This record gives sequence, structure tokens and C-alpha cells, in this order.
Amino acid sequence: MNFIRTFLAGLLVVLAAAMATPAPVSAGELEDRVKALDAKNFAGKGKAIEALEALADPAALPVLRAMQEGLLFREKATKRIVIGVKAARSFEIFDALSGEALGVVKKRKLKKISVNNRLRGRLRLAIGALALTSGDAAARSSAAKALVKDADPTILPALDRALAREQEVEVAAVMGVARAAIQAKGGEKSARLAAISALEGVLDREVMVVLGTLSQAANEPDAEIRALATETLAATEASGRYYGMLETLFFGVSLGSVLLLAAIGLAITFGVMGVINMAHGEMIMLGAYTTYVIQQVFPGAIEYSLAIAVPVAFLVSGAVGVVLERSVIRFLYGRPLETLLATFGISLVLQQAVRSIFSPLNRSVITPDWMSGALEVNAALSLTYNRLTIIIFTFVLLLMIAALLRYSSFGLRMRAVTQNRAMASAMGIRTNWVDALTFGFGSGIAGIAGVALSQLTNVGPNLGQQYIVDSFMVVVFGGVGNIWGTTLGAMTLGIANKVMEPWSGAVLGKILILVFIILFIQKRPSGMFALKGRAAEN
Amino acid sequence: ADTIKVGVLHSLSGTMAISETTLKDTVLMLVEEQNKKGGVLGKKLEAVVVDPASDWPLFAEKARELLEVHKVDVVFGNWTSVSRKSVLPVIEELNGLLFYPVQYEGEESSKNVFYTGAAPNQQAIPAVDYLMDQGIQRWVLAGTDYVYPRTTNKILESYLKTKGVAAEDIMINYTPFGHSDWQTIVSDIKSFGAAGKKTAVVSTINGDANVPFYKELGNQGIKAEDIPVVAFSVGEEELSGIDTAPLVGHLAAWNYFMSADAEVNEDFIAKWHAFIKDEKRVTNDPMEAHYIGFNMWVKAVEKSGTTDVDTVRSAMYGITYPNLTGGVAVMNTNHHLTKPVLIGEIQSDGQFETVWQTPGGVIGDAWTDFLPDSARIVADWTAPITCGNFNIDTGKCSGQNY
Amino acid sequence: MIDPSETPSGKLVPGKSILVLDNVSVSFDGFKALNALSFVVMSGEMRAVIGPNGAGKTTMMDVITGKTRPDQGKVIFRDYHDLTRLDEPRIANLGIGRKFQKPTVFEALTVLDNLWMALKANRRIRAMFTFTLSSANRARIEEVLEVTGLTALRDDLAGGLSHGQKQWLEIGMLLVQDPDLLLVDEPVAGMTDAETEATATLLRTIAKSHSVVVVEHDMEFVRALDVPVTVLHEGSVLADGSLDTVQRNEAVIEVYLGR
Amino acid sequence: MSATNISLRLLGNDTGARVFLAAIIALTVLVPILNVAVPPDSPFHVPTYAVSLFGKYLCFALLALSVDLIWGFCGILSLGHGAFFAIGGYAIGMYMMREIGPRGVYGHPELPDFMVFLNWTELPWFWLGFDMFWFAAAMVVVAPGLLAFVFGWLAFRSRVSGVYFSIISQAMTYALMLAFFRNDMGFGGNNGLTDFKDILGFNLQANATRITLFVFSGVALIGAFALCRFIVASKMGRVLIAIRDAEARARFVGYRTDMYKLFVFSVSAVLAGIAGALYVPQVGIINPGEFSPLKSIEIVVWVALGGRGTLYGAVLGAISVNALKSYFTALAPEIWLFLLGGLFVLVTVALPRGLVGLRGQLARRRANSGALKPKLAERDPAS
Amino acid sequence: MLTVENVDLYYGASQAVRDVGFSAKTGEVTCILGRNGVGKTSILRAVMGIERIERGRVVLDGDDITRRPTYDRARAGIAYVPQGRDIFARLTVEENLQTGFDTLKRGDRAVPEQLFEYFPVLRDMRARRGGDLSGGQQQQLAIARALVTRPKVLLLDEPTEGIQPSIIKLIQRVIETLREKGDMAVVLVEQYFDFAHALADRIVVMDRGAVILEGARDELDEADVRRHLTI
Ligand SMILES: Nc1ncnc2c1ncn2[C@@H]1O[C@H](COP(=O)(O)OP(=O)(O)OP(=O)(O)O)[C@@H](O)[C@H]1O
Ligand SMILES: Nc1ncnc2c1ncn2[C@@H]1O[C@H](COP(=O)(O)OP(=O)(O)OP(=O)(O)O)[C@@H](O)[C@H]1O
Ligand SMILES: [Mg+2]
Ligand SMILES: [Mg+2]
Repeated sequence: MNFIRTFLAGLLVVLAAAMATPAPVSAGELEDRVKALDAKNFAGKGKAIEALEALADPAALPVLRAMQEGLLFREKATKRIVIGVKAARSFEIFDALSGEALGVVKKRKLKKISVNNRLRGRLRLAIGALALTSGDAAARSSAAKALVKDADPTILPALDRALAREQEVEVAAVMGVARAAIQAKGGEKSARLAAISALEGVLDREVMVVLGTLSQAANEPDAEIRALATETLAATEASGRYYGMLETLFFGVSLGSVLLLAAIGLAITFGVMGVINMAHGEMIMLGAYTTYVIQQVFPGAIEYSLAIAVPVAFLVSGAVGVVLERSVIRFLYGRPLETLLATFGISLVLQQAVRSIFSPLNRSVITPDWMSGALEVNAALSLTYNRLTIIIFTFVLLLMIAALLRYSSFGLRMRAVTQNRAMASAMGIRTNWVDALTFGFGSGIAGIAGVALSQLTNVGPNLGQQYIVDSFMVVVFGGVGNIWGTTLGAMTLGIANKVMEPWSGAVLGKILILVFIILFIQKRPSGMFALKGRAAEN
Repeated sequence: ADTIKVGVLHSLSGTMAISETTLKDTVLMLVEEQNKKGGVLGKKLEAVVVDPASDWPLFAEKARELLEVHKVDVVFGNWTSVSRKSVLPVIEELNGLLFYPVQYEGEESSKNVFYTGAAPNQQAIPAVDYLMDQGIQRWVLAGTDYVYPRTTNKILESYLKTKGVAAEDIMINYTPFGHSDWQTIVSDIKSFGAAGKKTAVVSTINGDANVPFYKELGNQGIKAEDIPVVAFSVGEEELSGIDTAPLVGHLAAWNYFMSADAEVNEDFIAKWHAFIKDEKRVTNDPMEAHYIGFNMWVKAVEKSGTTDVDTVRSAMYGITYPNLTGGVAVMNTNHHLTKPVLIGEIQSDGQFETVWQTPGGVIGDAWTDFLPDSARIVADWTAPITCGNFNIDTGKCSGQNY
Repeated sequence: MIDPSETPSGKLVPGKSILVLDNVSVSFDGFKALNALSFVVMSGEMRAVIGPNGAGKTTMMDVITGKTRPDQGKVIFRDYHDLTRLDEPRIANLGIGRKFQKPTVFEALTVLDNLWMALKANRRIRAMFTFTLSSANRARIEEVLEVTGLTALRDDLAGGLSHGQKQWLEIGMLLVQDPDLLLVDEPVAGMTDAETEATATLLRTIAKSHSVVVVEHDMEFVRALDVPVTVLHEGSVLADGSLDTVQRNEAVIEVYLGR
Repeated sequence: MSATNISLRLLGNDTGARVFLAAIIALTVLVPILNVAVPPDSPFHVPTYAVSLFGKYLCFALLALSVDLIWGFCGILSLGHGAFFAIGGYAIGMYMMREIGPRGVYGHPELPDFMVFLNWTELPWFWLGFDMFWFAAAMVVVAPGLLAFVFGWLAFRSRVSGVYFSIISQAMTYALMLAFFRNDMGFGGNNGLTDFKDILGFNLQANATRITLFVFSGVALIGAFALCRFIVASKMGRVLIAIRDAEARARFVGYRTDMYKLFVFSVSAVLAGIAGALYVPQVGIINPGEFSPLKSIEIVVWVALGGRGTLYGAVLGAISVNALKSYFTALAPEIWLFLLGGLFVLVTVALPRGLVGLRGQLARRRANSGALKPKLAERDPAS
Repeated sequence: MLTVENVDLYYGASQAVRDVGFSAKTGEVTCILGRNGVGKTSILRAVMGIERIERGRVVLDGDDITRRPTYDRARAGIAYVPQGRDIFARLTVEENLQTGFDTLKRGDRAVPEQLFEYFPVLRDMRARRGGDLSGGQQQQLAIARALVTRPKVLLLDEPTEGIQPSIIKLIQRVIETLREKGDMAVVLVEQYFDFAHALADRIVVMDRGAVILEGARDELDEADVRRHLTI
């Protein structure tokens, strides 16, 4: 009985809303209100946005969007409101409403209609309301999502209208949640109870906030609603915790793969060849700079820049590695400790070279669109694309390296040469080639790591130094000369760090990890994957 | 001597080269400009550049070298507080003159140093005021674990509490230098900010850690409209190394933005571009600080007719010079400047759009009023006090080395 | 730390065992290098151990000197010390010296310093600063240099010695160390026939006042030693007795001597 | 390679060491005289600037010496020796902070300034006693020594060696750096301890104090050199080399190698601590930057450049690298890293025995005489 | 055929080999004998190119290979069984054998099954790390590894060291077989006189770095040779 009444009431609301759709407004009205956006102060602009929204005319959508993105201008000469699209030092402008192209003008000719954060929020609301009727499902969905966040009852009629019209099940579901969140806040008690129940298991933080507010006596006088809200919230939070753990794991693995990526080249130059390679970080740095250069050279191909950069960085760092090996390192085999001194010198030179060529400032490397944003598993767990990409990339790289070392004849030669150079030579292995290629290979891999790291951190002359200490730590922790050890070492450190961080804080967490490494090595004096038996001695 | 020597003590290598090299170039440019105008007191200026290599004790050694070996008349230099602390005894002992151009934690006023960067009350407090005005109720104070963030956050925490912010609405987080994995912290900020109240992050994160921090913010989808971040150490130069597209709307508080709409500023930028031969280079707040400091020094030297440190120092008090943002800066007797405070939002082109500005200048306060012990101390280098840390309770100066 | 002087010692106690291996097993990743090996060396006895490559002879010495920990079994030295619980320096200080199969000397030290290092003396840190060479020790070193034919090379770095010279140097080190029990792994590999004979004579002299275990593949040499022989095979004792009996043993011929 | 040097020295004709000792003694005596007694306008006058600069070099030299003792003779490559240096420095720094007393900026009778403005109300326990010089002086020796002892005991007992040891020593100094960076630790955070006024009542900025400190540094270096020589010339020295070369073999001869390593490691840490304690009053600051792993690597680089395993080579390396650094950073601030880095590379490739090998190398151009050619089997990369 | 002419070799200032010359003919076993430290190993290392020689020539089948790097000599057909084995400790037995493949044409890259018949223990231990083997097993592996390259000249430095009697007999037979095949020159350095004497076609006796006696085995007086080895 009760249910039917609610249903009917709902239907009525929807119908009423549908009928209330305003008639198209006159073009003049729209234009005036758009002009008003160019108010003197932010308060005036806010009013203008509200006025524009009130017209509920989809034609205003591009204007508002442009305003939010800072692309709305007043052409100084004509006082026209235009949308500008940046085109090399000048702007291509379009009429704000008609979209008519008005040519290309210099930046000086335009005055930007500036916004601040508060206005941006207001704009998002307005865009949301307008976008609910947009033709694009994704836009509707994200508009509805935004509504959950800003949950404002004034939007309810528009939302209902949209819900009624919605064909896509998923979008409708999001709209339903938004509607429930809004309804839960006030109105008829039975409708509120139903709305609260409907929110169970919705992991969206905003929804939980709504529930949280409702479960507090200070905010909600009605005990029954409070009880239900508390209960719903508890159930939702429980599943949230599970996803929280998954998130921590993801963070750990992703930190682990960054460590691994940074260390893996070193696992070859240091782990396999025994060169205490202080210039390893600089090889990473070269890779990162290569990415930068590629983006500068092909500004139109940002989306592919990383794909181009990976092989190029491999070649650049690899070539530098080969040159270093042939000119310096090769004189030092049999004197492994001296490699520390020489490579330290090399690292200073490379750093300064980069400083001289690219300036000491950090360089900006752009993240391609496909790597930005996050994969929303659900509201409680979203995995950022750049991290996902790096995890996958790292593992592919790892498998390739492992396969090369283990199964290719190059890997065999490499291991033979580094274990006993003279004897390898006596077996007919071209030791000088193998040495150069091995060092070049390790350096090249470091270069590839640099491409990936350029997506996470500064690209500057100090990039290498940031990673060198950690890299050595990882290689040694895992057990020198063992790629799988390095992998497991990196993952262990990554996950341990992330598990620890929430309760110890980042600083103490890092200290604890270091202490852990020290103590661990006491237990296993040759790292995690130590070689045992006689073979280890010679 | 037939030239007047200007020491430049900025790291050109090591971790700080990123920031300090620009300042070295700025001083060189200012010297060149001045020489074009005929120098000072009819003598040419000669810049003496050394590289303290981001090594703090080396700063002291180089400062001594500048003063004792090269006999410079003034030094422009330092970025980090610790490097300043390191040269301080040397400068004081040899009665040199140092212009320090970077925003810092305060709690210092040396006879021989002029602080042309912002004190906490010229950056942090106005920024928080602005955000409160924007309706922010919950605060994340995120910083690198060292003195400047610690002090600033301490000041802010007590300031926020006096403004009625509850303890549970403040989250404080410290990270090590060069922290690069921000996943957990950004995710924490996200949850902290999802509690219904409008939240902002006040960032005193230093140096290289900023880039990964902002990248993570962008990737986890935290937009400035949701949780704005206001930073005190991120300027145009830092932004030039970041893809700013995802950062639009985040804030910074400085005394200068490159985008400032003023004739002098455009002039300055044009000269900078000409000097550095790169149209893409940006200008930033510490550069303005050197610009002001340098010109004030020139004015003071001309006024006193000598480069003698004590004379020039007395001449400095009350000297004014136009800011690049319009208005004038004044050198106060506590060795700090009066300057306007600007709040800007990051734009997609890596520039800041000023969204708020103090109506007039703010007097730099060497000793903050928001910490009990330092509230009792004032700095005034003119009679009758004549010291950098006068305790108003005991009526005595303490901690002077001379 | 056990001071050797505090424990039952005394060089030769005829009729008593000096070393007992009791049911010792060692395995590496499932491969049994020693398989319930039991073996006794009497005080003052010299014993030759032979056996095919990989029989476990070197592993046995590793177990005695503390390099390898057995999976099971005990190694009792002088009825008192369970060697499986002690580390290498302690075992060495109890009076067990070893020559390795592959000659290992201190390559960065001179021949003389190598002998110095090995010389029987207090091994404590404090003693290092007060150490001076007594004339008896000096004479002993000279004598050993003579015996090993290294007199002319005394000031050469050990790293520059030829293979055979290193072999001799290591024997010399064992001599100056003067342990109660000597474990000698393939002492005559790489020596000429004449040297082999000399070594046999040397060992026989030593054995008059020491207990010795010798591992060799050179049957002439073993014959020259003229001592009881133990044959190891696959980690346990295959046969023992005099060389002649052993050489006639079919199993030994089959796995070791060949036809 | 260094072994030849050692044998030579044992034979008693180590001219290098003799020349070196004479030079250091001369420096220790002459510099103060030339500073005080020679009028400033004389070309022979040594300015105060140079006195404190040389004083700093001497401290670095002592530090390098301590590293050479363990690395050159015992093969222990410590990439964390800066930690002991810094701890010695902190110990004396704490004393000097306490000595400021009520003369701090906030005028607190007891607490150092940084504690006052971080709202500490009382002195943490580990600052107690540092108002007494003898206690601080004792801590200069005890604190680094104890840390080295505990760390070494853990490491050597479980036979951590080679690169594994190097890296955990690096982890140690890195962890200490992070810890000392924390303001909560009570050591002044990243600014460290500064603003010292005097030591034992003598004004730090007075010329006499400065010269005294310089002389003390010189004397400490000479004393430490004598001590190290005594150690390596005794039978101990040979055991250490034996351990460096073939640790396992040394154990089979009956040497408890872990104890030996622990001994030299602790001695070396104490020397490093003393170096730090002499360094801090001369440069006027101690901060966690001294713990940075890169600094520790630099120390090793000095030793390698000078020539490992000769003691005086380490001193030579430390002094020359730092002198070059002082010189280049002023002369060629933009490109000095090219010069220094290039020098490192050049020395390693051209002078396998470091700067001290130069003489010998010139004398015997023919083949690398006396040098052991690596045999077929190469050494373990860690040794 | 391998010819060594007038070789001088120094370690630092001290001369280890003086004006040494000999030749090893295909299908013959050339034995180098001498007491400890007379330079036998040094001359083999010089032939292999591991040690630099001061003077003299090494000629293989008419080609002067004195200036060629070691691996080129290996590719030209010289194989070396070093004293002290020099097994690749961390490679498995199988991999140790495969290191010889670089001297072979792609199609020939296989380990001859015959080797496992000579040294059955290697078959059992194929997957074990070389460094874990016992001394004698390593020695067998070193010989097998050299044979993988199917050399024209085989340099053996005390190959019987540490090997059990039955296998020594076997090695003796193997060398005889190789000689009989007639496509290989064998240079054998040996202390074990009976073994050497039984195999040798030619004998070279060295003392203090120089050759003091050289000739076909049958021409030389055995007692004379022995005398040179004893003093
Ligand atoms: N760490 C290890 N891992 C695997 N197998 C091992 C290891 N150490 C020894 N072995 C095996 O144990 C067996 C015994 O080796 P051991 O060295 O004791 O033989 P041995 O009797 O001394 O032989 P030889 O006469 O050849 O020196 C051998 O088969 C060897 O391969
Ligand atoms: N790497 C080296 N450095 C210096 N001297 C060396 C080196 N290798 C060998 N010698 C010296 O050269 C001489 C010849 O050594 P070599 O190894 O050739 O002798 P060998 O005849 O093979 O002796 P053995 O029968 O003992 O193996 C020896 O006196 C030895 O001391
Ligand atoms: Mg054996
Ligand atoms: Mg030999």
C-alpha cells in the first residue's frame, strides 16, 4: 500500500517535471545572460552563472564548459564573448553561442574571463544540471556523479526529468543513487527510509558522508532514520575496508614496481657484472630526458611519445653505456672497487652535462591522456592508469630480461664472461663485445626505466641521485646477481612500506624499512635469494 | 678598489642548483643593468660567483672566501635555511652584508642580513585567511619534515585554533625530503576531504617532492574545486617543470607573480628574457626579492656615498623601492620588507592568476606573534633597541654574537 | 670462547680416539654427499682416505673443520668437543689443521708472512700487538722454508707462485701451525714423482707425533705412506684395511681403480 | 697491489710515509706561525681564511684515514662512515649548544633555541651531561665507537661482508639521516646545530681559538696516523690483510675474523668521530646532511683517489680533492664538476694505485711491475 | 700444427719464460715436463693469449696468431684445459659445456654425446652448478668443456690432477683415440711421469723458464729425462 503510494507520488513528480520543461528562450535573452558572465567581480559572475542556468538551455553548455576551463574570453575590440582555442602563441576564437569561427587573434587582443575555485564548483553544478540532458551517456553519468557530491534538493526536478528519459541502465543507476542521496536528506519519512536503504553498499564516499551526517544526533532528530543510517553505513564501511586493503596492496605493488624499474638495470651492471655503478641513476636520467626531447620534437604525437621514447631511450642510454664501458670500465675488470670511483666521476660529469645542456631546471614531461585518470573499480577503489601502466610495463620488461638472461645464448655468454673473463675468452667468447653489450644493455634498461619514471617524478639533473641509493638497496636485499631476487626484494620493500606508512607516517616508515633491511641482511647475509653451497664461494 | 664587488653565493650544482642557478643569473643581470647605468658611486660593479654546491658547510667556507679573499662589499645568496644558518656566523664575524631572497620560517633577525623574502605572516597567514573566506573548514597541513614546514605549520595550527577550527579538522602530515611516492597520502587526503566539510591542503612540501605530489593529485582525480592545495614553495619556476593541465585552480601565495599586471614587471620580464636569451624562461618571487634587495642596496650605497657595511646598513632603513607588482616595498628596521601578499591560481600555461591580494603591504614579522616564546621578542635595529631579538619581558637582547 | 688450554689436551694419548665421526649425513638439495658416515681416527694414527671423485672426501673434511654443518650425526674431537657446534676458528684452535684440495694461501702476503700467519701462537687480538718472533719460531720457519723448497721465494707474494709452489706453501703452513690433527686433501696433486716421495716421507715423520688424515688419488703415494686405508663411496665407507686388501676388493676396483 | 707497499713498509723504507709525516708536522707548525707572526701584507702570511680551510682539510684527512684503515687493510668497504663523523660532530655540537646557555635568542637558561620555539619544555634525557666538556669529549669517542661496535657485531658475526656490508652501512647512515632530519628527534632537524659561541670558554671566532683548533686537528691526524701505522705494522696488520684477501682461509688457521673486523671497525669509527668533533667547531655547523649516503661515498672516493692501503694516500686524497673543490668552485663554478668528475675517471684508469702510485709508476714505466696480474679466476667483486 | 718460437714472458720484472720454442704436430702428443714453477703453465697461457709475451711468435697452421686476442685463438681451434680447472662456478654443468659453442658453426652447436660416455658423472650432474662439483668432477668437466669446441690443438695443463685412477686410465685412452684420429695436436703438461711418458710422442723438458731438452720420446733416454725432473 505504502509502496504504491510512493510510486504514484514519484510518477506524479516525474510527470509534473516533464511538463515543466521551459519553452525555448529567446536568443537575445541568452546572449545577454552570456554577456553578463563578464562581470567585474567573482560575486557578479556567480550570479550570472545562476541566471544562465535558470534558462536551462543546452546551448549554454559549451559556454559554461569553456568558462570552467578558462577558455572564455572577451574580445577587447568588439566586446564579443568568445571561446578561444590555443594555437601556437595566439588563439583561434569562436563565437560563444553560435560557434561561428572568428579567426585567429593574438593573446593581447583578448581578456580572459577569469574564474576561481568557488566559481568552478558553481559551474560544475550548472553544467551538471544541463548535462543531464546531454546526448552523451558518459557526460550524463558523470553529471549525475557530480550531483551525488553536491547533493542539492533544488536539482531534484531536473534529475527526475532526466531519470525518466534515461535509457542506459548504468547511467540510470548512478542517477538513482544521486536521487536517493538527495532524498535521504529530507522530505517524507518513508521516502527517506527507502532512500537510505537504497544506499546500502554504495561505496561512494559522498554517499557515506550523507549517511554519516544522518547517523548523528546533532544533524538528525528522527531516531528511526538515525538507526537505519547507522546500520547502512556500517554495512557499507565493512566492504569499504576490504577495498581499502586492496588499495594498499595496489599501492605497495606499484611502489614495488617503481623500485624494481629503477633497480633492474643495476641488477645487470652491478648484480651480474659486478661494476659498482654509481652512474646508474644518470642512465635513468638520460632516459627521462630522452622522453622530454621526444615530446619536444614531436609535439603533435604526445599520445605516442612514450611508445617512441622507450626504444629511443634504450638506444641512447645503451649507447652511452657502451661508450663508457669501452672507454673506462673495461680497464677496471678485476679491480671492481675502483669502478666505484670512476663511475662516481662519470655520474658527476653526466649530471653537469645535463645541467649545461638542458639547464638545471626541471623539465616538464606531459602525461599522455591514456595514462591519466583512474580505472574506477568502484567508488572505494580506483586504480590510477599511470601506475597500472607502469606495473604492467615493469613486469613485461622483467620477463623479457629474465628470458634473455636465462634462455638466450647472449645471457649465457654474459654470465660466463662476468664469472671468469679469461676463461670465457679461452672458450672463444668475444669478451670485449659481451662486456660492452652487457653494460650497454643494463644501461639501456635503466634508460627505459627513465621513460617510465618521467611519468611519476621530476625530470631534472638530480633524478638519478634520487634513485641510486634505493636501487642498490633493492639489488642487495634481493641477493646480488639474481633477477628474481631483485624482483621479490622490490615488491617486499614496496608493500612493506605501504602497509607501514599509514600508521608510522612516511618518514618513520622509511626509517623502519631501512632498519628492517639491516636486520634482514643479518639473517641472510647474502640477500633473499642467496646462492648456497660451494658455487657461492668461487 | 676601482670596482665594487658583489658576491653571489648560490648553489650551481647539487640538489639546490635547480632553484638557485636562476638567482645567480638574476644577480648577474642586475649587475649588468646597473653597470649600463654607470655603476654605483661612479664605479663599476663586479660580480664574484662561487659555487657552494648545495653543501651547507661549504656555504660557510665560500662566504668566508668571498669576504676575506675577494673582499666583496655585499653578498646575495642562499636559498635553504640551513645554508643561511651556516653562513650566518661568518657574515656576522666579518661584518658582511647578506641579502637573503627566499621565503622562510622567520625567527631570526641578524644585524648583517636583510631578509627580502616573505616571513610567515606574509605568506601563510594571508593564504589561510583567504581560504577561510572561501568557506574552507577542514585543513590538511602537509609538509616536508624540516624546520620551515614545522614552524609554519605550528604557527598555522595555533592560528587556526584561535579561529575556532577544531583539532579533528586539522590533519598534519610530514614526508621526507624528495618523497616521491604519494599514493597513500593523497588517498588519505581524499578521504579526509570527503567528510562533508570543505577541505583544503596547505602545502609546505619542498622542492622535488612537489612534482610527484601534484601528479598523484591529478591522477587520483582531486580537482582544485574539490580540495584546493595552496602552496608556499611552488612558484612559476617549479611549475615550468610540471605538466600543469591537471593542476589548474590550485593555489599559491607569494609576494609576486609573473602574471602581475604592471609596467615594471613587463619591463623586468623583457630584460630577463633578453639576458637569459630564452623567451620561455619564467620569473618568480625570489627573483623579485633579489631585484628589490639589489636596488635598495644600490640606493643605500648612493645615499651613504660609501659601501661601508655599517653605513649602508643604517641607510637601508626606510628605503623604498617599487615592487614589480605595483606599489612599493619598504625596508623595515627589523631587516624584513613590507610587501603585498598575492594569492594566485595555477593556470594551464603554468602561470598564476591572481585571485586575491592584500589591500596594502604587509610588514614582515621576524618573530611570529602566534608562538608564545617568540611573541615576546621583537627585532629593531635602530635606537633605542638596536638588536634583532629584544625580549619585551626582560627588556634585554639575547643571542647576539657581538 | 673456549681457550684450547682449558680443555683436555695432551698431544698423543695412544689407544684413544682423537676424532670420531658418528653417523654423519650431509645433503645438498636432496643429494646425499655423506650418507651416515662413521669413521674413527685414533690418536697418533695416520690414515689414508681414498674413493672416487665425488665420494664425499672433501665434504667430510668440511664437516670436521666446521665449514659445513651436517644434517645429522656427531663429530667428536678428543672425546670431548662436538665439532658440529663450533665454528671454524674454534675448531682450528682446538688443534685441527687443514690443507685444502685446491691450494689456498694468502695471495697478498709474502711467503714468509703466510707462514707467520699460520705459526702456532695466541690468536687473540691483544696478542697481535705484542707478538714477536722467538728464535725457536724463527728457526722453525727457516726449517719449513727449506723443506718446502721456498727459501728463495720467501719474500715473493704468494699470489705469484705457481700451482705446485702454492701446494708446498700450504703444506708449510700446516707444518708451522703444528696442529694435533692434520687433514690433508690431495697434497701431491701437481707434484713431480720425486716430490711425491718426499712428501710421503715428510708425512710419515709428522705422523710420529701427530694424527693425520690424508686424501689422495695417487696410489704410489698411498703405498709409500704405508698406512691403513679407508675407501669412501657415495658418502659412506665402502671398505677399509691395508692398501693391498683394499686394492684387491672387487667393489673398489669397480668404482675406483678401474681395470 | 697495496700489498707491495705494505711489505716495503715492513722492511722499513717507507719514504712516502716519512715524507708525509714531515709534511703534516710542518703544516701544523708553520700555518699558525705564518698566520700570527707574519704581517698580513707579507706574501708569506697565511690568512685566517686559509687556517680554517686547512683545519677542515685536516679533519677530512683524518676521516679518510679512518676509512683507509678498514677498507685498505681489511677490505671492509663502509659506505656509511660519514655517520660516525657526524655523530662525533653532534656530540661536540651538543656541548657547544649547551654552553650557549641563556645567551640564546629566546634567552632560555637551558634549552637551545630550536627547542624553545618548537615548544619543548625540558631538555630531553640524551642532552643531559653535555654541559660538561669531559662528558661530551667522552661521547665523541664512545658514541661512534658504540654504534660501530653494535652494528659491526651484528654484521660481522653473521658474516655479512662485501657489498652486503657496504649497502647496509649505507642503509644505516641513510636511516640516521632521516631520523636526524626529524625535528622530533631533538637534534635540531635539518638545520642541525648552529650559532655556536664558544668552546671551553674560548670564543670560537677568536683567532687564537681557531689556531688552537687547527693545531689540535693536526696533532690528531698525526696521532691517528701513528696509531694506524702501529696497527698495520704489527702482526695485526698482516691478519687484517689476510682477512681482506681470504677471510675464510684465515678462519681455518684459527683467527676469529669477526672479532678482528669488529676491532678495526670500531677503532676506525672512533677516529671518524674525533674527526667530526674537530670539524664542527671549525665550520660552525653540524646538520644531518653529513649523514647523507653521498657524503660517505665521497669519503671512499678520496681514499681511492689518493691510493688505497697506504694510509698517507688517503690523507693525500682527502686533502687534494677538497683543495681542488675549494679552488674549482670559485674558479670555475659552472664547470668544476666536469673537471672533478673527469679527474676521478682519469685517475682510476691511468693510476691504478691512486695518486701515491704515481711515483712508483713513473719510476717503473715498464710493465706493471710487482703488481699481481689477476689470475684466471677473478676475485669476488666484493673483496 | 702449433709452433712456438723464441718466447719470452715476464711477470713484472721477473722473467718466467726464456726463449722457449717447440712445436706440436697434428696427430701427435707433445709433452711438456718440468718441476714446479719452471714456467709450464706460463707457456700454455702465452699460447692461449692470456698472458702477454714480450718477444717471440706463436704460429698456428702457418698463421701468426701472436697478436690475436684469446677468443680469436679459441676460434682458430685452440682449446685449453687450465690448471686449477676454472670452471664457471655459477653455471650449470650443461651451461659450462655450452660456453664452447661460440667456436662452432651454428649447425654444429651440440654437446657430443660421446663426452658423456667418457665422463658419465657429468651426465648425472648436468643440472648441477659447476662450482658445487667435487674437485675431480670439475677436472672432468674442464676436459669435456675443451673437447666441445672440437679443437685442432688441445692444451692440457695437468689434466689428471685430482682424478680417480679409473678415470685417469680412461683419459689416457681418450687421448690415444684423439691421436689416432689424427686431426688434433695435443700439448700435455704433466707431472705424473708414467702417464706422460706413456702418451708422449715428443717430449719437451723445461727448467727455470727455458727448454733444456727436446725430442721424440723414443729418441730420448728416459733416465735422462727423469733426472731433469728430480733435481
Ligand atoms: N653445495 C653442493 N651442492 C650440490 N652438490 C654438492 C655440493 N657440494 C658437494 N656436492 C656434491 O657432493 C659430492 C661430494 O663432493 P666431495 O667434494 O666431498 O667429493 P670428493 O670425495 O672430495 O671428490 P674428489 O676426489 O673429486 O675431490 C659430489 O658429488 C659433489 O658434486
Ligand atoms: N701471476 C703471477 N705473478 C707473478 N709471478 C708469477 C705469476 N704466475 C706465475 N709466476 C711465477 O712464474 C714462474 C712460473 O710459473 P708457472 O705457473 O708457469 O709454473 P709451472 O711450471 O706451471 O709450475 P707448476 O708445476 O707448479 O704448476 C713461477 O716461478 C711463478 O712464481
Ligand atoms: Mg675432494
Ligand atoms: Mg703449472
